[in-house]
Amino acid sequence: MNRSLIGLGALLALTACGGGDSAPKPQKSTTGSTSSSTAETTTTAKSTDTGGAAKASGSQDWNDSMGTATVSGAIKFEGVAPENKAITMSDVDPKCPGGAEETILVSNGGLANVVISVNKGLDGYKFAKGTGAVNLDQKGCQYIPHVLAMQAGQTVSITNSDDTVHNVHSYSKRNQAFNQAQPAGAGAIEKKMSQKDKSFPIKCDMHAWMNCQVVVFDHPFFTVSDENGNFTLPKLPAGTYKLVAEHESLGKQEAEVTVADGGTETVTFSYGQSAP
Amino acid sequence: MSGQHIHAEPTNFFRKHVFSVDHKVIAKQFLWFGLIWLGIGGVMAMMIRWQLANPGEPVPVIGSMLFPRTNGVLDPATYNTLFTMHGTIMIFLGLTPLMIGAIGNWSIPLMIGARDMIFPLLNCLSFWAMFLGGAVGFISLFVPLGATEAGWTGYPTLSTTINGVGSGETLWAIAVFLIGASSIMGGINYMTTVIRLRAPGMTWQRLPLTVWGIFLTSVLNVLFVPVIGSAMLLLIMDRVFGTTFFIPASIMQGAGGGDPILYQHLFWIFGHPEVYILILPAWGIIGDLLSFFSRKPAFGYRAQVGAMVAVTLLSAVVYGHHMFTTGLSAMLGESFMLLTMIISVPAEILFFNWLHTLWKGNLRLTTPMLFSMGVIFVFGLGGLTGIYLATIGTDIFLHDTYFVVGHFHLTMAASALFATFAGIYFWFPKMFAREMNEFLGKTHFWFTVIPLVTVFCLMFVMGYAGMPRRYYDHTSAEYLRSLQHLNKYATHAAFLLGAAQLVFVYNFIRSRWWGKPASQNPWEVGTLDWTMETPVPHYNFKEIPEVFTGPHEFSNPDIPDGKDWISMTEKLKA
Amino acid sequence: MNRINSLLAGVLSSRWMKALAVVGMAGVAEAQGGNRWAPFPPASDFGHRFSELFWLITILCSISMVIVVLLLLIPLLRDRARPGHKANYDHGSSLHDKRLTAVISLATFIVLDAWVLAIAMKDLREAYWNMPEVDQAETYPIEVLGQQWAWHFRGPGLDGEFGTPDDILEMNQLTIPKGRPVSFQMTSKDVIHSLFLPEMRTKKDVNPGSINKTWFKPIEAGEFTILCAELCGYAHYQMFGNLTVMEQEDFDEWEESASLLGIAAYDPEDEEAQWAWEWEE
Amino acid sequence: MRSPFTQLVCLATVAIGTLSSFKALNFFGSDPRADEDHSQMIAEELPHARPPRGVPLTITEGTWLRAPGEEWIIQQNELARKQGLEPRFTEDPSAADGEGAWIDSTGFIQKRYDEEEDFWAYWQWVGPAQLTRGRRDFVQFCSSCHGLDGDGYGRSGQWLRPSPRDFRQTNFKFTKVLANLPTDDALKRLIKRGLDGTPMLPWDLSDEQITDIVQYIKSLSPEGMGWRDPFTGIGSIVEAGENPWAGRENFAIKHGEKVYHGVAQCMLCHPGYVNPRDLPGLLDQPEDTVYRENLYLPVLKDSEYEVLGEKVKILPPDFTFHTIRSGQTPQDLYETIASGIKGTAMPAWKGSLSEEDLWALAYYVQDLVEEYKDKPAERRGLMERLREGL
Repeated sequence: MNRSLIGLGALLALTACGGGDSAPKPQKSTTGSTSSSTAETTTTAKSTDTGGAAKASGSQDWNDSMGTATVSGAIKFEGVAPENKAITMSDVDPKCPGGAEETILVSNGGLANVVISVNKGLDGYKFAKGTGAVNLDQKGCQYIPHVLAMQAGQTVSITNSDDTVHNVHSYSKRNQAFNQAQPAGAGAIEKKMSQKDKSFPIKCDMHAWMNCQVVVFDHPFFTVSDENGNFTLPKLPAGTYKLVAEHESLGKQEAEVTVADGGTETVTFSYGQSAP
Repeated sequence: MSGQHIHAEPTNFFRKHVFSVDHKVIAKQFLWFGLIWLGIGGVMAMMIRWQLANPGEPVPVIGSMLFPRTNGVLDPATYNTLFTMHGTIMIFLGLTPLMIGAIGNWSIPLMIGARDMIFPLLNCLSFWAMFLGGAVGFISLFVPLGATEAGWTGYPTLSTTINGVGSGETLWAIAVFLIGASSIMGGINYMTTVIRLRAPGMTWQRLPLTVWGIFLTSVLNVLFVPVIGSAMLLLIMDRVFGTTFFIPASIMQGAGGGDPILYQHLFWIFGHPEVYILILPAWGIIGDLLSFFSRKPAFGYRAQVGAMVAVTLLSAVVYGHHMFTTGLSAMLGESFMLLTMIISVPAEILFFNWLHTLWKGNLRLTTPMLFSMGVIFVFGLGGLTGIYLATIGTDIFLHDTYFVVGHFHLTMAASALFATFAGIYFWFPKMFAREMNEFLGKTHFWFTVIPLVTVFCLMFVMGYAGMPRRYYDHTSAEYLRSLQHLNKYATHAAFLLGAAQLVFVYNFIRSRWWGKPASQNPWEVGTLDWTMETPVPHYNFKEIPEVFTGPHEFSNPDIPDGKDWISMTEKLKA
Repeated sequence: MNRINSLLAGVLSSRWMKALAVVGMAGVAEAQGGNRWAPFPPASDFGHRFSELFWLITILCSISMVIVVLLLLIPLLRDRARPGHKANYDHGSSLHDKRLTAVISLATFIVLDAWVLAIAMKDLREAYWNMPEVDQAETYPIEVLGQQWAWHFRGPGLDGEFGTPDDILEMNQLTIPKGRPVSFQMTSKDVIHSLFLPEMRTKKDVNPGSINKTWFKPIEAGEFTILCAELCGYAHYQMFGNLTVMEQEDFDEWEESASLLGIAAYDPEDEEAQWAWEWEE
Repeated sequence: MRSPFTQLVCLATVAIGTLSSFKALNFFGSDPRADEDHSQMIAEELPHARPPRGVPLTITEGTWLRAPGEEWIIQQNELARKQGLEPRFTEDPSAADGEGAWIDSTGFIQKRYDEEEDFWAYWQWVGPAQLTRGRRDFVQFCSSCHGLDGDGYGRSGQWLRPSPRDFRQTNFKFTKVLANLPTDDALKRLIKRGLDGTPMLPWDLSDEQITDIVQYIKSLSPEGMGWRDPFTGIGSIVEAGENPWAGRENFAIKHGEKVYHGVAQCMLCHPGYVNPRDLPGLLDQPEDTVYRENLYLPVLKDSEYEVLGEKVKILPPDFTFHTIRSGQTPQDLYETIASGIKGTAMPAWKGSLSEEDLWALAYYVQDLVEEYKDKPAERRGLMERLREGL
């Protein structure tokens, strides 16, 4: 108590001396910056913690019936797909069956495991947090699915179908990172992803080859391309959007698309060996 | 000599008491200055001892006042600071001003029959340089990150910015440099004064041993203090200007390329003579006092002087014994071992002569006499244990253990301190025209010598048992925990030793203002300082006296009127 | 000179020296659980020499000190000032006195210093300076890196070479075989440290910027202490380690597993971690 | 030659000259790294090519750092109340310019809104005075290894493995919490205890000093990371509950061996300590299963820790050989196993194994350390027994 008062006193003295605006006032940005540039101390309405105060004026709450347009398309892979390297697992853990790498999966010229999402054009809407759970299974010492896209607020439920132990090592940034062991027969690990998060890996340190990519969006307009490289984004409102396709090793591509109510547009992304 | 002017006594307070050029005033300034620092250093020693006996417990009484952040507990950094500053203060700000500054300033002109030092202004400057050094040292205790923690030896790279970035170490180096400058100024002044201003008839062979001791010390000061001055300058450059005199290439990641061992050479080229800088005046003082109070001439006066000169010369070539474990080559190691052993010859001559001076004397066991005999005892202990440290085989084990601490405390600290006390008790009646209380003085002696010997002999045991010095907490290692009981004993003895000094403080202050007025020559000795009136008049001698006899003509059957002493200005019968 | 030396050696190894050493160590046995007044017994070959030397000096110094104290006490009791008592007027400047001074001082020097010096020189030349040749197969080399506030030791591992993956890296712990000379090359990262092995009766500064060498031959197996004897900053007092001397067969086993673990820990991409230097001849 | 100054200069010159010639004659030994190409190294501008000078020691501005939430505050208060102490935090609606805050001795904690992210989080205000004190203590005590900027690359920290923590990476191995970041108390405990077998010593500093250092260390987090990241989770030390094996330690060790080699399969990274012939039984596998090569050695694992921008690898300890870093009592080992080791391959096991299994593992590891570490004869016996099966 005394110490804090002394600290406050020192602060007041500093402010009084004009030594930079370092007074402890709520600032617009709470990133804890020491920079004194935030001279303005807009006292935000300290009302309640609803978790969803109005973000910007003019935006409206989104509900599913508002979207009628659809964007669909395919991810093409040009050229000869590299062969997926086989992984010998038994010399690390005899309980793992063996398999192959899943980084670049090409079937019928289509590239699987590409995350397609709407990046720009949704400013007018306010989306509720996602609900429910998505499953991430560990089977045959691989993650299923290999790429997981989910909406903020959803829970990822990680299960272990193997007869061996895994550790689920998440490298998430804005959601709580964790590294949890999961022996055979242990219950599912449920982790709520409450914030949007850029693509991050989940790995198993015990089986070094195991990894999967997870992306968390703050809106529902995202999908992962299927094994043939096809995707569909339904229930979009009319508008112009920037579409982003992201592959874990081949990188990002962007495309602009405009859809009208009830309309359907087709977008094709194409990756190749030389792609970034 | 006829050129010694007499100026009118200054009436201005500042000219008279602060920036005075009168050697007597400067001596008193040095005395007070040194005593205050001795007290500060002593309190530091007590805190160190407290920590060693009760590791991690708050220092009683003064702890919470001095270290509020730790609730009175000494943290390791503070502990390092304390023993560093204890060493620095005791050597440079305690013993140096008392022994050389106060006693030197007081006794040289009076004993050789001069009106003042030959360079009075330099004398004044010498004190104020030391005062400034002390002030810088004192300020360094309060800078951010605290004072130096690198030990009084300040070895790089611990003392360069490799370890500490605070300004404490820099200020320490500046302080040592300033004190060094003061010592050089004093040294030049003393040397010149002794050479140029001796009264007629005061030949070199009639010079009291005190003056000889201080003269030889001055020679060492002038020769070797510049070396530490240069070491300190280089250290300051390394710290402030980014040079790398003492920082090797490997820890500079290729840049630079100095050598930390270079500093050790520089330091000990000064550091070993420094031991003799402190001990030579002590030897001189007790050489005189033993004679004065045995009522017997100093036995082998010329041998004593010769031994002191020999020590002065040899002191320059033995410094390597401080560095036996730093990786000296076999050739250097053996050479330094041999030279160090040789330095014991003059020491043995001195011992023989002192003891022979006492033999069949008429011992007046006054306080100065007790302290002088105490010097023989403690220096005997300290000197003999030096043999262990001069021998490489045993030094390898004992180096940087408490054995070394015990050894150098007995030699350069306790011996010099005892001689200083002897000197203070001896000259006090002349300085302040009042007598010190003899009973309190003797109490002070016995309560000092017994705990002191206990403390430092226990340190020999600790060192022999393998306890390294400069450890904050000896209970941290299993190996040392079984030695902790020795620390407890030593601390009890040290507190007793500390308490005994309060007797001195009381005696000193009471006698200074309320003591019995002193007669002109209470000790009945014949040197020039005692044959003049008390208090000493302005410019000492109205007429420069002429000397006819030596300083130690006690119990000479040729003394005219049946006394056992004769003034140096009087002539013997026949 | 040889005859004197052998005479000295005879005296040193005589029974009374041994007996004294035993008395000196007596404190140790009692100290196992509690307080001690003496060091633990030496465990290296020259440690015994130095211990004996210590006791020789102690005897000589004790005799000298007793003489000094007697010469202080006798006048103190006999020659105190009292009415009618007169001091002996003697300047000690006669030829006889001068000779006496010279003879006694030189005699003291010879008995006290020269004797010790002779034995010390002999010990040094026969043992301490006599550093084992590195290419000698039985020498076990160790590289020491001191830092604030830890000791790093690097053994060469199974291949006997430094700077290879199988080097044995230990921190604050040194494991060496018994009965073989152990050769050290030491340097420091930051400030001066001093490797102090009290039971081995050896100590050597560890300087930044240069390599210091030392050696000893452990003749007892067991657990011993490593301390730092040069002020190295804040936690100087916590810079200690453990020295384990193993019987050769235990050591072989230990060296093998340590080497294998060294290989397991070796990361070729992490160049920074490989601080070994070429062993200097 | 008359003035003392001239004398001083001359003598110093002579002394330095003499010693330089000593140096030239190589009296002092040689420099181990002097052979390397210096100019090359300087050109690379290594991080500490020059000794630090003019290091700032004063911090003039306070900062907001992430703090645990209200739940934790209430819990702390209850804890204090249980111990009969004053509640640690008091709620003061008028503090912080009338915005309301929880106040304790280290400052105050306030719930604050991030408009851009639409996010509420708890933040603690740390004032410049405290940061300055912490900065000074940090420079004095910690910087020789952790660097003057807390980059984990001080002079004594180089070449050191495990490397000293880089506080800008805001990752801590042995804080024994489940969340990303530890509470102040967890960090303080770590500093006071030290890490065994490393130069991270148990620090004999006062509580107040350590508090200040902790606040300063937290403030080293870069923008958007660690204590400056609103989304970071802050957790308390994993509490070791009731010991289910009290009085049955021998059974615990036996059971621990089963868990270690069975359900938890610790020997995927750590060494195995049973004969490979016994392994299939423990793992419920066919007799002829072949296990990994070098089953009796640990496997080098990737970590999240970086030194000079390069990821370093970490070897899981062999309990019969290496020193356990953070305590060897079953209690300590339980905490370490349950919470995992942040930034390394060691996961948290709490919730994945039953409390009984966790404690049994702790007892088993402790037994391994006690029985074999620094006991050459015993360890040799163990290794011989293990190799028989190969």
